[in-house]
Amino acid sequence: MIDIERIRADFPLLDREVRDGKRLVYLDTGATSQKPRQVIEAERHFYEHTNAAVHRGAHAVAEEATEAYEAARTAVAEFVGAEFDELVWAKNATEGLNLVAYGFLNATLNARMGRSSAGEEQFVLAEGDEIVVTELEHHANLVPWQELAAKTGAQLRWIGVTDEGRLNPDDFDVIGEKTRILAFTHASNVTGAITPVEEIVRRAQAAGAFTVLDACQSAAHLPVDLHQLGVDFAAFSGHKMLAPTGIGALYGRRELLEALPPFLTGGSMVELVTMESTSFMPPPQRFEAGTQMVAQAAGFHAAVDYLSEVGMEAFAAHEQKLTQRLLDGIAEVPGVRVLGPQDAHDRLAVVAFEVEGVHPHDVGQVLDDAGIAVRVGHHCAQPVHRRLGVHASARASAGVHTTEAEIDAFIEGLHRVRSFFGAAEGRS
Amino acid sequence: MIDIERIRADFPLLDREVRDGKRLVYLDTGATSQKPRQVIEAERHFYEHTNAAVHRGAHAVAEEATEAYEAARTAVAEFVGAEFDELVWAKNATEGLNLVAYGFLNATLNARMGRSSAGEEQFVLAEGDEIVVTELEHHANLVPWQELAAKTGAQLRWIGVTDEGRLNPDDFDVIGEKTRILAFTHASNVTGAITPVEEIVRRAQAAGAFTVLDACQSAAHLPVDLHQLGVDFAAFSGHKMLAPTGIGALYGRRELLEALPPFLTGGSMVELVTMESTSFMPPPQRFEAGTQMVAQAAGFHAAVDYLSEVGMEAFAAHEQKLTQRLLDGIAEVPGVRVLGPQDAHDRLAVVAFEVEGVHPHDVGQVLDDAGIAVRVGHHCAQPVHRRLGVHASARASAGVHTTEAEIDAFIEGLHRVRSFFGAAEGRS
Amino acid sequence: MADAMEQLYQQVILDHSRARSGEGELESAHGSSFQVNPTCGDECTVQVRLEGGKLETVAWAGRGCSISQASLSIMHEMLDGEHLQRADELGDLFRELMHGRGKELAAAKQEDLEDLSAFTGVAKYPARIKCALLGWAALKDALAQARA
Amino acid sequence: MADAMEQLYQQVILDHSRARSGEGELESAHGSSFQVNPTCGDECTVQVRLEGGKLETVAWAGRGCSISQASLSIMHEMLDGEHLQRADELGDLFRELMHGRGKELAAAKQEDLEDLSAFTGVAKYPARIKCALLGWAALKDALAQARA
Ligand SMILES: Cc1ncc(COP(=O)(O)O)c(C=O)c1O
Ligand SMILES: Cc1ncc(COP(=O)(O)O)c(C=O)c1O
Repeated sequence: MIDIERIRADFPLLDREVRDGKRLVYLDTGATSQKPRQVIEAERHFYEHTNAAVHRGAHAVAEEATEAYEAARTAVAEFVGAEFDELVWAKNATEGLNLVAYGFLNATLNARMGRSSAGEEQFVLAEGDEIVVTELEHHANLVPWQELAAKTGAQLRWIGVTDEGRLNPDDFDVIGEKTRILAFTHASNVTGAITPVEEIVRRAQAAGAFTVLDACQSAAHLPVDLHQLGVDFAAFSGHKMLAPTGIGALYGRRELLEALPPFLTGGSMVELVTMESTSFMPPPQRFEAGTQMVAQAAGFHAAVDYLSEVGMEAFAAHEQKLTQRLLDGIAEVPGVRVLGPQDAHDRLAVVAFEVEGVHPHDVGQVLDDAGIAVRVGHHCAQPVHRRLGVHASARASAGVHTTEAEIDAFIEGLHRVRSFFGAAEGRS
Repeated sequence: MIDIERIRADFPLLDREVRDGKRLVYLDTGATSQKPRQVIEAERHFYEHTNAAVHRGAHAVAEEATEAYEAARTAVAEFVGAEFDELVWAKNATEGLNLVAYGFLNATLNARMGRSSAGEEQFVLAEGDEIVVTELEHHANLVPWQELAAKTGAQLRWIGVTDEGRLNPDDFDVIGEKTRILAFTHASNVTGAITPVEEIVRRAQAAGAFTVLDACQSAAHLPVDLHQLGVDFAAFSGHKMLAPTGIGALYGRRELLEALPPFLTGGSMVELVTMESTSFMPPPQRFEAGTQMVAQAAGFHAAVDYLSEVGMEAFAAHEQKLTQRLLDGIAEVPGVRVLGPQDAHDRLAVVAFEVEGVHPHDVGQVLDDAGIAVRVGHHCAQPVHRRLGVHASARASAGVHTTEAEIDAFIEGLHRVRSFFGAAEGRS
Repeated sequence: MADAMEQLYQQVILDHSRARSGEGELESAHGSSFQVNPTCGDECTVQVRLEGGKLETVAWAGRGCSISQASLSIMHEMLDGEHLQRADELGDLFRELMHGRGKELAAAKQEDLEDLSAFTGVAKYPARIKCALLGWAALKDALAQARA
Repeated sequence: MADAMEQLYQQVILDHSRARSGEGELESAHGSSFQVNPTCGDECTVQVRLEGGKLETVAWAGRGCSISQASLSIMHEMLDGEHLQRADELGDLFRELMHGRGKELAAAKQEDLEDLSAFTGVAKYPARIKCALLGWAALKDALAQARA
């Protein structure tokens, strides 16, 4: 059990009023999380006491900055079940996924130009090779693979989605001999469905394909152990898990990071540089060109400490209760359809829905007028919307500070949406 | 004239003590700047009041976040003499420079695969094309071009450096018909030399080459007007100019950004996405994939407001006095050689030097023991060090809060370095 | 229900969003423009035929929220068969209104907006301005093509 | 001058950094490793020849700060001609010392370090640990090659 009132007291923004004095009900954690004061304070403390260039200076403050930065790496890596040198900082999950895709592209181009480094060949793509994604993906885990395929001549294939909004197991057979990369989400930011990772990893391994996991939603809401999941790469964003904006991470199995060619190049990722050529550092530094988001790493450290103290199991259990209440509540509102599984099993508290006859923008507007913040649009996942027969949806998503009373307020808001637009139509 | 005591009061970290109670003398602004409380406060305020997903939500807080984010873009663009839609956020200058280099790479690959978009052809590189850089470059403005050349078959050429640490005008002739890209720094982070941008841009334009300016050091210390300079692209980092870590910017002329293919792909930079293909948004959004460093943008806004209030002209004049004092002081210390111009003309308060017979690490250590923070190493610019006959150096660099007394303390520290290692040698 | 919502969703907007005017496709358009609102994937196509300095026909197709649909529908009612100059002026006026943060324009201008003045409240909601203007961006683009 | 600096730069370190032992190149090495400290571009090459379970010869070349040069010089003095086991053990011991944040090891171990115990203070300065260990990383790598 988590002490929700104590937790809420840690989140300054929840005290806000919106729209002429209405108390904010923040149900948009799926887009970005609010920050506890411990995280805000960690960043402030860094700037006021520890700010200096990392891995570059020998003076006292630079030493402390470097220690704070690397301690953060260790803490975040541990939080997701990885070793510290398997974790590369990125500005967000999107960059992490692009890093992997560009790693394959660069390996392919290096091979063509006869300049491959040891171990790079495993990432070279050729025509006939296949990259498999899913129809459930966020654009961040789809478009980079489309681009990679188009630039290398590889073929993009995908696993479809059931009417319930889950990956369709019948389609797992697209994973086959030709599959070189399998990129898939751990949990959908639209349907909330949690993916059976083990099954997919097993198939990918049998096919000899690399696995790339989008852990954006999962790392923020579930206990995640990447070593246990056995994926090759995984990406997630700090801002979705109580950490500052501007930081995310890419996990890669050590042997793979060691062989993957660099992506961004510049300072702090090189060994010897002449005008003619350059040698690169080992990972994780090889993938961290230029001055990094150091204060944000300190904030990310505070965020995973906070989550660990709450306890990810307890947090997930709390959210599951909220999911159930959300689904039950919505079921009582006529004319509202949930896009995604109808029960809380293997599902996050991320609930997208459509209100019959009312466009999601208008749904969101009337909720907002009551202080209830939900997201409207396609949530950066157009294909799954299209698959489920809509172009956009409204989405309520809960966080560690969400109460049952807030869910009830949201449901009440849904009734109001219906009556507002219904009444105007002369329907009620 | 700037009121230095009032400014110092704004920088909390300057109150720090290091190494058992010594007052910190921070002379490492060239690596990263300290932050005034106005910047720290802007970020905190964002998290406590305005934090939400940008360009994605319709609720009240998301609206405010979007406004704060775009207002920051306008302010930073204006600060460097650009229009708001010519400014793309990046995590640091390094990413900004990579964005341009990968833009050329992607244009080239798209052409090979027959999938160019309108206007992209101007960025296509072929064998025989030349990319010109300089020997003065930071690795961030060298390695991305080495990689681009190696992957496209273009040839890398460069402008050399004089004994004084300035670009050698005799070498400007490498800019010629074959030059497609000319990437150069506005000011060296080693020698402090300021580049005659007009002359170089004139030659590049005559040759029909694109110009890419590394404005990292200049934007932080001089009034910069990119439209007036006439460059095509320019990159700079927030953390060097009082802003938070984790944010930088790329400037591009509007017509060029409109034609440049995307670099990172994912959410928020797309228009229509199907499983098969994707269309992209216009700039600047096209280059901003995924959730951005929003709180850091708010901090960057506060930073340029702060700098504008101090006044960049006044700031630069203050620094020029410090430069003179640094150079004069060093000239009095026997056995110390400055790497760079010996007078304060066309030069920043970034002074690298070597102490005869003492390795820079050891120089830095003894200074640090007295509370004086300088940088030691190659400062991510190995070629210019090699050119000037050393492998590494120590570097003192001033900021808006640096006093003449601090310069004097540093000079005293240099004497101590000499006597410490000299005494141990039995020389003094 | 709060006044704010009634101010935003004026009856004329709700009416037009349901009984939409001018939906359809032209056989042979002089100009045609497709626009997307990337936040929600809402889209519209506006087609125009010109004749002797007039916007002989304007037609549209698309999907979107009540604001965007009503805006397109009113556009059709106000401009179909009108002088091109009126089309240009009205577009500029409407853009001015939408960037006014919810303030009314000068009385004469506000009157000139006719039914479009119902959108005054929309300009208070920055995220919705794009919805209101989507069709007008398409119209502007289609007209530019038709005249080119 | 503060005590801290005298503690860091022990006389034995300063001496070895100037009168360096073991610099040179081997004609036919069994193993050779080149290492760089990316912060400063300092580099060193360590070469080894093995003979009957012994590190018959170890030689090095490179440039760097007093800490890195002294560490290499003392390495040579302590290990040239020694048993391989001693080389492995001393390397591990020295790494243990360097990761101890400036604390001494147990008395027996500290004694076993001989001149290397002068580096105890270096471990208080995280940025310098890499300097002290650079040569030892090269030695480890060169030995691994020689045995492979
Ligand atoms: C001249 C110059 N260029 C580029 C950079 C790279 O900036 P960043 O590390 O913030 O990407 C720096 C700073 O390190 C610099 O001084
Ligand atoms: C499932 C999923 N993947 C990827 C992303 C992209 O994350 P970011 O925008 O932080 O890069 C998100 C969030 O927007 C997400 O929910």
